Amino acid sequence: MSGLSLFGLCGSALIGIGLYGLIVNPQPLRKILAFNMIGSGVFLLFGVVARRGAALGMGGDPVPQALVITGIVVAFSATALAIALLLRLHEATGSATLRAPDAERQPDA
Amino acid sequence: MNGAMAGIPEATTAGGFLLVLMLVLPVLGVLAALVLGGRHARRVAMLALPLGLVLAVMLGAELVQSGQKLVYVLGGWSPPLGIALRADGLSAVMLLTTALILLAVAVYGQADFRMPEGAADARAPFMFWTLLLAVWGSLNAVFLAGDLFTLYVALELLTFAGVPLVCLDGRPETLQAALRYLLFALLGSVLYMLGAVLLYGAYGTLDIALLAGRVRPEPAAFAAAALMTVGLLAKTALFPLHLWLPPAHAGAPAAASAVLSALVVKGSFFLVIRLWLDVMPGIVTPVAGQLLAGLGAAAIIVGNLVALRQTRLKLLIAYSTVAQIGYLFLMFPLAAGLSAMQLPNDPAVTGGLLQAVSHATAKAAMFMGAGLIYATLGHDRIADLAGVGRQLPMTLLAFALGGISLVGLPPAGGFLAKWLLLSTALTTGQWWWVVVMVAGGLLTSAYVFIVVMRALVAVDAENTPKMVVPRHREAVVLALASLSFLLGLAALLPVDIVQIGRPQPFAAGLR
Amino acid sequence: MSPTLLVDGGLLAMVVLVAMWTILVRDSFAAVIGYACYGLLLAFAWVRLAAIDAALTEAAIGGGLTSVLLIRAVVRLRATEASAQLEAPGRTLRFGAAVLSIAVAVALGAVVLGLPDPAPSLAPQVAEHIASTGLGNAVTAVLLSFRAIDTLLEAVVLIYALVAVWALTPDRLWGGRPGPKYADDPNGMLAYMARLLAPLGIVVAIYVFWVGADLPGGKFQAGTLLAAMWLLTIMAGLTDVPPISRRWLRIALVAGTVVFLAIGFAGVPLAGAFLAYPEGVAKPLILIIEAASMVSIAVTLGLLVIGPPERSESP
Amino acid sequence: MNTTGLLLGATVGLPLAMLLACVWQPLRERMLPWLALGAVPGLFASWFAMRGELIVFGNAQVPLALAIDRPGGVLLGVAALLWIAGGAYATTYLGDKSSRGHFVVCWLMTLAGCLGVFVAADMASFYTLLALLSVGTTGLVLSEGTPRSYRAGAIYIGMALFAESLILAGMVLTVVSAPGNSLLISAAPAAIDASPWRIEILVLLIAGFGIKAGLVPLHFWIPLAHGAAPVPASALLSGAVVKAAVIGLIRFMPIESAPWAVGATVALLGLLGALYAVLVGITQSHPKTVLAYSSVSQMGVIVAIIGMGTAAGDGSARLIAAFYAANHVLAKGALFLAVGVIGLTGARRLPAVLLPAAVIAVGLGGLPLTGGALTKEVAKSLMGDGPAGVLATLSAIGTTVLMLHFVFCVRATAADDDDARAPAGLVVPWLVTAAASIVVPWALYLTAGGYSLPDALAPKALWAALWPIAVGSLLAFGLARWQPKLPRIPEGDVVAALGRLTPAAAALSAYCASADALARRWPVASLTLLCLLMLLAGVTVGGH
Repeated sequence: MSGLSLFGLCGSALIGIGLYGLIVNPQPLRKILAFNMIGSGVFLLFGVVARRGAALGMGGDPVPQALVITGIVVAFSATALAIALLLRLHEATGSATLRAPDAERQPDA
Repeated sequence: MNGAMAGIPEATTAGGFLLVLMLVLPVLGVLAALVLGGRHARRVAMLALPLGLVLAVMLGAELVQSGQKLVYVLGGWSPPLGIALRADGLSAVMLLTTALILLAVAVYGQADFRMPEGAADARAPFMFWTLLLAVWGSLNAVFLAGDLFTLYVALELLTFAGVPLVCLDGRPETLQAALRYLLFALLGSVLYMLGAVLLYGAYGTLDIALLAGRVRPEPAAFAAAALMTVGLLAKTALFPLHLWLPPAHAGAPAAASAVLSALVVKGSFFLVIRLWLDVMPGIVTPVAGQLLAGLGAAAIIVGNLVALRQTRLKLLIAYSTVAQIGYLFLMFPLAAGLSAMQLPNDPAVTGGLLQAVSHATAKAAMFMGAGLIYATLGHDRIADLAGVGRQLPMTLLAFALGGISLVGLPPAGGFLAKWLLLSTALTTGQWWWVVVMVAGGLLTSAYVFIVVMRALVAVDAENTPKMVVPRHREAVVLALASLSFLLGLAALLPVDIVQIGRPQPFAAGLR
Repeated sequence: MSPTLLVDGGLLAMVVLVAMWTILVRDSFAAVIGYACYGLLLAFAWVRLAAIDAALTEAAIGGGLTSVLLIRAVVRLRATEASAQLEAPGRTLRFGAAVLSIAVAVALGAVVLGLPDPAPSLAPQVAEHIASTGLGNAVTAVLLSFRAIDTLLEAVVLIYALVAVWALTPDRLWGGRPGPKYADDPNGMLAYMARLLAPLGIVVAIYVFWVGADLPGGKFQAGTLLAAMWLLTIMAGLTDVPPISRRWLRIALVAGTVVFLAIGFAGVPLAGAFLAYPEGVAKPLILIIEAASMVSIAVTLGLLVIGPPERSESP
Repeated sequence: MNTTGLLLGATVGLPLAMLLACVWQPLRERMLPWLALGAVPGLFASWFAMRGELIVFGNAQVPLALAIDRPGGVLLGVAALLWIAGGAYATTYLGDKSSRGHFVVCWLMTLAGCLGVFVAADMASFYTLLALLSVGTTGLVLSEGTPRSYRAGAIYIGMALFAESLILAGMVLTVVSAPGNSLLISAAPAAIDASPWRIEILVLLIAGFGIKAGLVPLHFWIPLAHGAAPVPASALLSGAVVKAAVIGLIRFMPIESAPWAVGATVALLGLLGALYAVLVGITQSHPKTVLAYSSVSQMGVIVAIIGMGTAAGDGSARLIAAFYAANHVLAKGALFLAVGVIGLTGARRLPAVLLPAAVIAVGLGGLPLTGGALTKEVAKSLMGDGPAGVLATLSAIGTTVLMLHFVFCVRATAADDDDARAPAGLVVPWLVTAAASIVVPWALYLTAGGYSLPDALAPKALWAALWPIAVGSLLAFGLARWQPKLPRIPEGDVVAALGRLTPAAAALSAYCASADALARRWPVASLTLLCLLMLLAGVTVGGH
């Protein structure tokens, strides 16, 4: 197995780990964190794709590398907005839950 | 141009610069609103939107005249290295619909989002006008971009413009709805992005037209199709991925709800069409189409039944959107069925898009109508709508006309869409979708009937309205509803605009 | 072969382990710290993939700014920690989530391993055309020339995101100053660091920006550094955040995009297409765009981290 | 444009133009006296335009076409007559009630739809006008604004839309089968006949038009709706509006070539329904409800005529059904209008009003020398002497019983004040309709060709018409004594059974609501998303 495959597997694993976190962690903050992890896994895969396209003395295909940079900035913007929203929600309600007041009440809550 | 490129590089067509203008105009509007601030934001929007409508009409005319899709090669770099903007009939129709509805919403929103007297600046008005332009810009990018990564950026733009619209009035429950919306939409876009990565890894391009020629049935394409589709479904809120839609669309201010329900969800839906029909018609299987339409059917039944249970008008309309989104997805197995029979898939595609446009116009009118009702009564409890028929006759008529379009009675756009989809379903032997469409129409008629009846009840003592609604606001709502109601007359047009510049269906399918 | 494989394997194993710990650990503060470490490790991974531009961006934005955001948030949300634990889903759901996540990861891994060989690549085309841009850094050429529209839209993304964040301002504070007022302690440790680091950071940023044309680096990385320095001086109490109603601030936000658009439109008569550069002056034009964008990016990123206004305009 | 085009266009166009004028409130408030005018072009069109000429608007893909054939012309003429009389009647009946704005809008919609379906020659126009008809009718049913009318209106619109969905599906299948996907209705029977989905189309169309015609057991909306509407509206609904279904069946059914079994089934359903409606009708006591059940019964006979024609492959059934229906239009219209007149008439003038009403009523059962006898005479050629003939005779006896029961019921509603007299604005339109219901069938009978006066006056024919009347009368007077002991069947009979479905519907709705709540929980939604992802990937891989 080549080193590059390891990176590919690592990216896939990060996506899986992030997905798990996004589903089971109840706090929105942890979901945001998990979203970032999925995102970085996706970018890592894109990095692998870029590296595989190395040619003509370039260490990798520059197109996906450029897209990764754009992607990271977009993901950061999303994170900033999500956190601002979360903090505002906390400020307004004193809690930070995604659970809808009517539909998701559980008997023990 | 050079030998390394296979085939003839794509060139800018006549009228291509219109695409650039459509893309840039709203962005310029946002920038201008941001710099000028305060009460200028509204002026910028009221200047840009009519101009955009004119541009959209010109674009449509150019398309009809040339009979083929318009292309603009950005920076002179043709794909795969560069990026092209493209507009076929699908794009043109959506661009026009978007400009029209946003203009109507802007006229309607004048009263709700006016700068308070004496204040130089206030948050809600500034934000509303800026976000209106922002939504417009993102949608135009979605309709024009010819590259899957550019489309990813456009989708994110759309999300960032849509989320603050949900919580424009800052109430806690709308903040929560906005957060749910944002997080789920982000999950959707990251899956979409992952699919794009795999496509690039396998085929070395993200250009839609080039990919259509390169994709082969292999694991990377399968995975990409599944990832991108599911990601887009999450953003479109197709049942059962609709967790964010009802609270978000019902909680936002009426003008914002109109934009969200009518247009924002159509952005990601539009990309599903692109993906399934233009990028990978040879990858998605008939069973996958049935699966998608199956979810649509579930959306129609559950959404409509839950809508019937609602006690508040805006929630009812929001659940109606859940159901109507379901209708949009019935086109996929139908188009596939036609292609499998070596027939052109035009009726299914035109029907699906017409459904989208007629829902957009009808739903925008209904949400804005609900806003006027709320303003007049101070509530939107369906049980207490008595007297509305007397106080807001035009609004109620608009609601009824919009409802008729949703039910699918002639001559409404919903009827023509239903006719096309029904005939396709029957030609391709998929009668079960006919049952779903018929049942959905009946359920829809039930809640439209209930609301109209409640509103028609006369009240003995004329209750004083909380706010007197100016006539022109009612007129805008009625105009939009009438448009939806008369959209079926599009069948009388000499050309099927939707189909201009569309790829030949089975040329792609047989590759 | 094996030493590099060993190094890569070790690095990636650490990345995955830190990632798992970050997700699974009960305490959110620990998770955030874990995420910061994860970001740094990932930057190393990017270096190993020969993507220095991406490594710099990941380290600066993914690792740096995101971590600042998360830390600020986790501190404020401390009080909600306990009640949130009660909402944790049941065992069945967790099991289902685990099974499906693993299935997705495994399937994805298989697809990635099965990608075609030789891989398709646009590197040859970039190499062929890069000369006409006058740039040495292929990534910058892609970002500013071949796929300039993506970069333009991405600048718009930042602006939209900031507008969206500002939309969360409580009505009475509209036009006010974002973030809390930081203690003004000119002799404090943070102030000392800020005085020391900020000039250095600015110099480094300008260097990163300048070499970005030909070597790894560019406006994003430089802009991020500038934003970090700005944040540092703010947190040290050396400067205060301007009120968001300030006209100059608004102009600074949009300057990059406006310059980009202006040069893009100038390309229509001069170079035959929107976002095309006239022969020979491509590089200076690109540098102008990058310079303007760097300022806008720095301001936007900084304001995104600070969040919506929390104080009225008077300091 | 020639006269034909002008008249046909005005038949639909004038009511629509008047409707459009109603958008402006001052005009809407003043529209009531002009209602009668709206149907005038239709009346002229039925006289002057019956040449089968096709007037085409629209474009090549969607030709919107108007034309009248003979069955359509007959129905258009009598319907227009009734609409004119009804419009005049409504002017006085509504006076200056505050609901008149609502009423005229719905009236004009119904009018345009009702006359329109008789002249529509393509499916798009036909369906559009049918939908307009349903919406307008719903409005008329609702116009009293009582809980009873809300219930009737809700059930009406539900059934109407359901029927139209079936018709739509049938029409779409027809168009898909037609050569060149022709939308012309004249091409429909051949297209249906040649279609691979022949049986499916026939079932859909017969079910759809059957509901619209009030075919038992899907008739329950008729007594509710016709009972709830104001008198002039009921007259039009029961007289003219339900005939849209008749013209639909006449135009679409491939009578000459459809399978025998289809025709026989339709005929059997129609005749059994006709008898059933009589049996339920005699338990009712509200005169309008009794008349509504009589309409169900008569519509059953008309459908049966088409069914028998189909079974025999005899195309003359089209005109015979139209003739039978035309007689029913005027007779039933006159009877409904009479209900309003009698309610305002005191004991002194009652006989002068009741007697003509009774003649017309019993005429429906086939009283010699009335239109009823003529139609039954004509229909005999199709019904024959077999089981269908027996059932038809039974239904004639039943109708006599039911109509005499109606006369008893309506007599009880006369005004308390002995000197009361109905205003001329009600009496004159009623008298005109009543006179037309006697004269017009004769005119049609004699001008149709193939029938002559001696045929109608032959002793054998008279006797054949008379004895069921005699039997029916005897039974009716017996019934008058027994009536109080009959079980009370609620208005709309089987609708009560429909009510039993309510708990099931509520359960389904609650189930959907909880499914929705569950699906909208974050962990569930995100897990669903992953499941969908894997499923979609699975079916994509599996398909290749």
